[in-house]
Amino acid sequence: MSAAAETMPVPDVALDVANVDVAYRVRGRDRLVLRDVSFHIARGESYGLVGESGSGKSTMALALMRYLPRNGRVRSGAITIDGRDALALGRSDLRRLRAETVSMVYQEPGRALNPSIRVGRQMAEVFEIAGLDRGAAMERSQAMLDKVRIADPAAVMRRYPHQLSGGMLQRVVIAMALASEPSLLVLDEPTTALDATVEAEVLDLVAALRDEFSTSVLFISHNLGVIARMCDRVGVLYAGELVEEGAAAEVFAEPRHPYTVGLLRCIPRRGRRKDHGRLDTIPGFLPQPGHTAEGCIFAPRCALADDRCRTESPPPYAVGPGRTSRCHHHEQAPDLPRETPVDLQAPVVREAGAPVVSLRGVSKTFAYYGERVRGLVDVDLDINPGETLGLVGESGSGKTTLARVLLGLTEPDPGSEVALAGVAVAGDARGRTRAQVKALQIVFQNPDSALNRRHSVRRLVGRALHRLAGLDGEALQARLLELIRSVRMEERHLALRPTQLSGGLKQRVAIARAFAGNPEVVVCDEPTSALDVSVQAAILNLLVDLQSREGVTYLFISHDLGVVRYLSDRIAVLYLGRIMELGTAETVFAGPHHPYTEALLSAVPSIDGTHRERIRLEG
Amino acid sequence: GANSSSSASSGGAPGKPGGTIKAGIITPSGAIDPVTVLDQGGLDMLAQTGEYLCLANSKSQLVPVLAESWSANPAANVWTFKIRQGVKFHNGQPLTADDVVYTYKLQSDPKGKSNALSAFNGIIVPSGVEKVDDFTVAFHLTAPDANFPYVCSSENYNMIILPNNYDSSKWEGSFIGTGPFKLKSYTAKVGASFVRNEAYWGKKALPDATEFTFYDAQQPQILALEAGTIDVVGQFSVQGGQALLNNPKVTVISVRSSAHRELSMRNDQAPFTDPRVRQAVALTLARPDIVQGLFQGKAELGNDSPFAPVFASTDSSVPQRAQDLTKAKQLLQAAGHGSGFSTHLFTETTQEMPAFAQIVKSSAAKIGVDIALTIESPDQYYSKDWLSGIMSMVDYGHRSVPNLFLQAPLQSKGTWNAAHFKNSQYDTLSAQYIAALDLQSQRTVAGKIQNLLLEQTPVIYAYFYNYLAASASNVSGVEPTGIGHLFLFNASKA
Amino acid sequence: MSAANPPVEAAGALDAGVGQVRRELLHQLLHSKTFVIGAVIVIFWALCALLGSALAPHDPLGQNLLATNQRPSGAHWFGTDQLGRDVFSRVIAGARSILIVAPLATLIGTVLGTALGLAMGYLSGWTDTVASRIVEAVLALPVVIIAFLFVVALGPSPRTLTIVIGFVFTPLIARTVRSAVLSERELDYIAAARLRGERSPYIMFAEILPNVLQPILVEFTVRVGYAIFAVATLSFLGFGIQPPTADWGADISVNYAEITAGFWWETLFPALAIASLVVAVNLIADSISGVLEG
Amino acid sequence: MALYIAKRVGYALITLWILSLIVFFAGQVLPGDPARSILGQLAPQSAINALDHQLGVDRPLLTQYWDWITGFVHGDMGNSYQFRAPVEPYISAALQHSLKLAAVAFVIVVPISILGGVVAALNVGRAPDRIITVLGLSASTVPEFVSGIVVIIVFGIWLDVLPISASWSPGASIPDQVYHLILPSIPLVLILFGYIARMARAGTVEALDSDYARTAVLKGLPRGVVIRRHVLRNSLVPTVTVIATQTGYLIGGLVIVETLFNYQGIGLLIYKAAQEKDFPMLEAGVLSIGIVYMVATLIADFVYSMLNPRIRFGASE
Ligand SMILES: Nc1ncnc2c1ncn2[C@@H]1O[C@H](COP(=O)(O)OP(=O)(O)OP(=O)(O)O)[C@@H](O)[C@H]1O
Ligand SMILES: Nc1ncnc2c1ncn2[C@@H]1O[C@H](COP(=O)(O)OP(=O)(O)OP(=O)(O)O)[C@@H](O)[C@H]1O
Ligand SMILES: [Mg+2]
Ligand SMILES: [Mg+2]
Repeated sequence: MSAAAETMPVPDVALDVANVDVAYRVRGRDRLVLRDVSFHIARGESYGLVGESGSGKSTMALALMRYLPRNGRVRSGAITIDGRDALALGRSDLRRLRAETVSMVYQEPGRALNPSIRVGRQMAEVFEIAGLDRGAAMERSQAMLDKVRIADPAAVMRRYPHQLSGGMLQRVVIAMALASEPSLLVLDEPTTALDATVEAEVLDLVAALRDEFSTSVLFISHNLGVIARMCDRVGVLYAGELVEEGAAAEVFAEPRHPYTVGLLRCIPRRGRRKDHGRLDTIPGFLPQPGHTAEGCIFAPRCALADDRCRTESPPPYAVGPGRTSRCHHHEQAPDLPRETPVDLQAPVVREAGAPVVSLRGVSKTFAYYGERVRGLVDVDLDINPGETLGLVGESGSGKTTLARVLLGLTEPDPGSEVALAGVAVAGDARGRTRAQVKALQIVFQNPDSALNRRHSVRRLVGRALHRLAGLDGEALQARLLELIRSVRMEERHLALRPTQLSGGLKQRVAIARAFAGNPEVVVCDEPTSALDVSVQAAILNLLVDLQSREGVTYLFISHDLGVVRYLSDRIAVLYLGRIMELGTAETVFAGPHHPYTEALLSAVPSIDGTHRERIRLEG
Repeated sequence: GANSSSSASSGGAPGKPGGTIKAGIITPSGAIDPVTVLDQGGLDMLAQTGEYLCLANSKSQLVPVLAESWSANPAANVWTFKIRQGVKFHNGQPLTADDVVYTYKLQSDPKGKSNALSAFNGIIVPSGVEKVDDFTVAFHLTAPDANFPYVCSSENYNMIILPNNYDSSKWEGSFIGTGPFKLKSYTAKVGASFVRNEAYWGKKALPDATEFTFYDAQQPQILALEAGTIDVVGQFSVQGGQALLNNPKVTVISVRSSAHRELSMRNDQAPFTDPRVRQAVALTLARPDIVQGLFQGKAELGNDSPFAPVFASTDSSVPQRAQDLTKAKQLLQAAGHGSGFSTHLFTETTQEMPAFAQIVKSSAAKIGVDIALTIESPDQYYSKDWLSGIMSMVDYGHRSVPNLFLQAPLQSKGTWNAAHFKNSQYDTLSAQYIAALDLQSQRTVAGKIQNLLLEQTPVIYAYFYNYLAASASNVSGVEPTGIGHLFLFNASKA
Repeated sequence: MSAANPPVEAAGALDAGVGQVRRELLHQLLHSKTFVIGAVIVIFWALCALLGSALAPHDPLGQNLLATNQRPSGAHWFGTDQLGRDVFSRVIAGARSILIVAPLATLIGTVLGTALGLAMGYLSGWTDTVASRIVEAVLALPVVIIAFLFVVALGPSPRTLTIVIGFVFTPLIARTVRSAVLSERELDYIAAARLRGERSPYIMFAEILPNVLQPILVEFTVRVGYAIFAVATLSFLGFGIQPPTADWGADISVNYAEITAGFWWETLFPALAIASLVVAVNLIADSISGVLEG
Repeated sequence: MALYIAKRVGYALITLWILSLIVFFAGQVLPGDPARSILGQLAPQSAINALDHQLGVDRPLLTQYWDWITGFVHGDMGNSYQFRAPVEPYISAALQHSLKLAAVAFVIVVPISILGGVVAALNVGRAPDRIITVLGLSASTVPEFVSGIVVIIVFGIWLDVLPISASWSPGASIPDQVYHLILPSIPLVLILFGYIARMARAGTVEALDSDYARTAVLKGLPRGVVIRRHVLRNSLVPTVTVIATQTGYLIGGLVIVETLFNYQGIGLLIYKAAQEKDFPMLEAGVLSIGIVYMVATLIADFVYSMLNPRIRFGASE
């Protein structure tokens, strides 16, 4: 690298993307998913690309690696990496580019490594390409693993990928990516699949290594907090267009595109709670991929849009030093009118009365390949009528298991006691009375899995009304309509199937179904984590509305502390199947804490850039 | 293919000795035990090393083998056989009357499991077998039988002579006998090989050795012959054997025989209770066409009686039945079935029988008789439909005399009477035929029977087909018999 | 929540409607060359099966013992067989039994296999363990032996063939369905159904079944091809329709021995007919699975 | 791992036991009785009864089953009715034959079809893929009796280069035996080709689309290395299991091929046994096929788990 620098003029940019259009060929037609995208990354700079799911982030990354899927194609534009025209490279040059100049890390570390080759061998390949012999390559690999702070690298090198945890794997992948000391590192959602605490460690690592290797970074994420923490500059991608660009701190502090503005308002931040009023939302939907509307792509969802917006495509207006915004009305953007009124009747917790649900000494042990896995350990928990109990904890801590035990979907170990309104109930839903079954319902994390994709909305909700509310005929139809309206859907949706609905609508159907039998307790198991933030806000608003009207009790599970804090009256922290901490939202967030809670809280990156000092947990 | 009748091969110039002749035959269906063998593969094996008292040759004449001569008393109920002297078993033990007596007592024991019992049934029991002296055996029959020597011939293929007290179930291990070949090796399901018996009492075998390969089907044998893997195909049928008939590099050995198919109609079930109906069906068959179409001419016309042209006793002056659809329709009309009727024919998947059944079906259709066919494996056919089907067709192998054909399938008390034919006149005539001692009186009775059966037509006999074997054209002296033996002792390769 | 409060997500359907999806799939199928070729061949044979002897120039059963084994000629395009029957007419008429038996048998196997697979996959536990062992055991039995036992018990007929093939396919299809159900039963809509107090049969047939129909459909189309193969083979062994009815497998079996005599046409044309039908069915199966899965 | 294998073996044993029940009781549907089939249609009933008694087939079914299965477990497969001799030598000879034919067929078909599948996968959607897919499809759908007769005529008779009968003379050398098995294996190769190639193609396409293949490419590894080291290693492992499931067919399902080439394999042996109502032979034969099939699947499972570290090292994190 340094040798090259002496002989060649030092290119001031590591990556230059100019007016790139990318299309996928679907059923014989080109579907444009990136249009006219331009940005550059300076040497040593870290550039963030944010955008909701489907906006084209990964496509961008793959396009510059020249690894688009078979049906994908860069239609026009130029991509220059380290001074070389990436789109014009021949096969061997391309290989050299990948081997020496760019590296990429992506979302699922578990799948990025070959399951049947030892980790060390896979790492060593990188050095072997660079010309080292096997022994030397292994040595260098070990050194590299050391750099990514893996304890006992020699042992790790002998392992197979499945024997490593997600965080370890992602470190290995990052080590592999940095091994060739590339000038550009592309990270596509590198921490999305990881737990908050692990995510924080990996992010720290990336930041440290970036300094050490002085590599430019393209950091892709849908998580604004992560981008804010990691990036110098940021580009906001909406439906394949780069709508706003600028220094990260500025963009987040003072957005100049209505989309960015709306997006930031959707997020419960700065300790916001439901009694502070509704979250704002963005109306409408992301356009269909490959849309070909005239004018500004955001116009159909924009409160500022006028006729000009609908006919004339906005150019990237310069809105400050190094800042652009593709909005004709970028000046008014910060004053975008609210979509949803703030006023919100906060639900009342009925302080009086016995708990609706109480768990006593609940444990659950799974047998897994002959090993015993402790999902829950001796959990005692009361849920009060009308309250929202937030349940947080890292992945695998037993949140879902707790919910399933409560619902009777997983039978707890003998000796566990689940009581509903003071009456002990059977461990298996089949052994419970109809009233007991009816009283406990759930909204699952993933509506695609929770809704039978072959049934219409009418059937999905109607069947629940029939079974749980005992309704039939006219009465059923009337109540169905009422219910579907109460989740703010319309009659015409009844005939549709889940595949025809957006993620948000699907989750509404699931909510309607959960409320069909007037349940007393609704368990919400990460109901918004599969959704984009703009949709999440609407769902959270809906849940609050329903609660204040129906007086229902929520057990709200989430790993997103902002969301939990927004919604919950009390919070329980689960760690390795045990409840570590239980208290009102304020006390839990204010401390003093159990060390695990502290680690969890400190791990969360925030958009506002106010970090707690990171707490590391050992073991 | 080049044709040779069996006389051509036996009468031809003697071949030169030496060499190995390779033959393909059908796989024996079970253990090679002289007592239980009941199939062609098995009998072929028995006769490679074993010998009979006498041999029914390809012209249905008896030739002395282990018996030098035989004679009957005037009542034809005591037969005396002179045993050949100087014959030795393969283990060196000399042949005596004891061996013959042992063999005959063993095979005629009604409590035993002998396959030969059916032939001995009602003729001889073990106590009737008597050793007169060391080289003379007398058979005291339970009823007179002018054709008894045939029962002692190769015709009754189980009757190879075993050493005294030999356990027949061990035979597969030794193949012990007196014949011109000795066993070299035998592998069940695969094949057997034999070498010349240098101590043979008669003319020594020409080949140094023979090798038999077993085949489960005809087709691979034909392919093997064409490819030169084997020299001889022990038996083949015209069905599937056209390749041999048309191949100039193959000699087809054709032996006239009395093998045939019996197409029975239930005489006791309507509409076949009326002889006119039975005649009508018989009249629909274009027999010369069938002989041509199914056998390429390698068969003789049947005249609806078991008297095959090959039998010396057959009265050839009885007119041959021919296709006559007009008459058939008239007969049906007269019987009250002018518009035809529907019926059912059961038969087995053996050789040309399915094809013949289809011909019967389409011939009968011409007079409005609609026949449904069920064609099943022999096992199923025999265990279910043989004697009960309203129409059923069964196969009969070659015999040198018609006695068997005249009894069980046709006599009122006959055990294989699939036609359920009960006719006292026939019973008397057939008994007379069997008791008749000389050819002339046999022929007289035969004529009567033939006419009676033509009139009654309980069973349709449409053809008697030749026994066919084949050899590569450079191989001569292969001698099959109508019943299925394959003798290779005179064979030689040019 | 009042009417004044408009739905947040105003727009309606994201994806195409069900009808439209079907239309698109059909469109895609009709534009796939392999599907069209396959369909044309199958339709041709289906017409032959339907109309049978009406399409044939000669009576498929009409014998001529004096003109047996004639080479192909103007009068007999495919020659005549050993009973002097017109091979072309027999090939046309022979489509019937195979085109009835193969799909019917596959259907039976699919229906039974689906029911069994659903039960194994959903009920799991002992039901699954025991049924899986039985399925494995049946699969270890040679098909010819199974067929033979059935033929012995029921007699040779197209009905027997249908039962045999249906029987043999049941465990195979059950295995496919089972594995589809296994991944399906982990989905939350099953848990949701249990939380409504639904009974197992409802969950199996009303909830899971519609979701595994796609792999079942693919399996069905692929299996039809195997069924044709199987029907031909078992007819060849004489287990199927009885003579003189024209049937490809049976006709090959009675005539193939004569190939060596140079009478190739009696075997070749029915063989080509079988091959064309199986290949056509496979082309269709291939394009259907391509469209559904790809 | 040990647990995994033990469980597999246990399952296989249970399956075999069920198989034994199925054959034993299904065999009872065969009409007529064994003695009749040994002694022929013409034998007197007294002889039939005597033989039935001697064979023991007049005992209660459960007793017969128990005696048979306990004998089998102790290595005594019983006596053949047809041959009135122990079944064991027949079965083992036929099984050896079948295994030899299967081995030759495998040796030919596995490399060709894997190569075909991989080539097709590397050219997904393009001409080579279409050609291989359609050819494979067509080849595997031609019934054995058609392809068998064609190869016999072409190679055995017209060209006269290969023996058309699979039976070799006693004491033939291994190469000679293989030489005899080439023609009979062709119909099997044709049938298996499409099947295995399809599996190999699907596995390879999946592996090519995987994240780890992408990682390998983006490392800058040459294409050949990516395919050899990263793709094939993972894509061919499932193919191994699939191949094993074909042994049942290859060992027991070749009645037609064995007839055509006059080869004394176990398929033909048991088919004949069924026809002759030779129960002990039928049962022992079917069970032997079952054992071979189970062993093959077990080996495949074992290979699979050896090649798949996820199973080899348990699931411990
Ligand atoms: N191979 C493909 N063929 C057709 N369309 C595709 C293909 N890959 C992606 N798309 C579409 O292109 C659009 C952009 O996809 P991309 O994966 O780049 O989005 P993303 O921003 O990375 O989303 P996510 O946050 O979900 O990862 C989406 O609408 C997607 O459906
Ligand atoms: N059916 C099962 N069999 C074996 N182990 C299980 C099973 N279900 C859960 N576990 C184990 O129990 C533990 C708790 O799982 P659970 O799904 O409750 O975690 P969670 O907190 O919901 O995690 P996440 O945030 O990933 O949803 C995990 O270690 C998991 O592997
Ligand atoms: Mg992405
Ligand atoms: Mg969970």
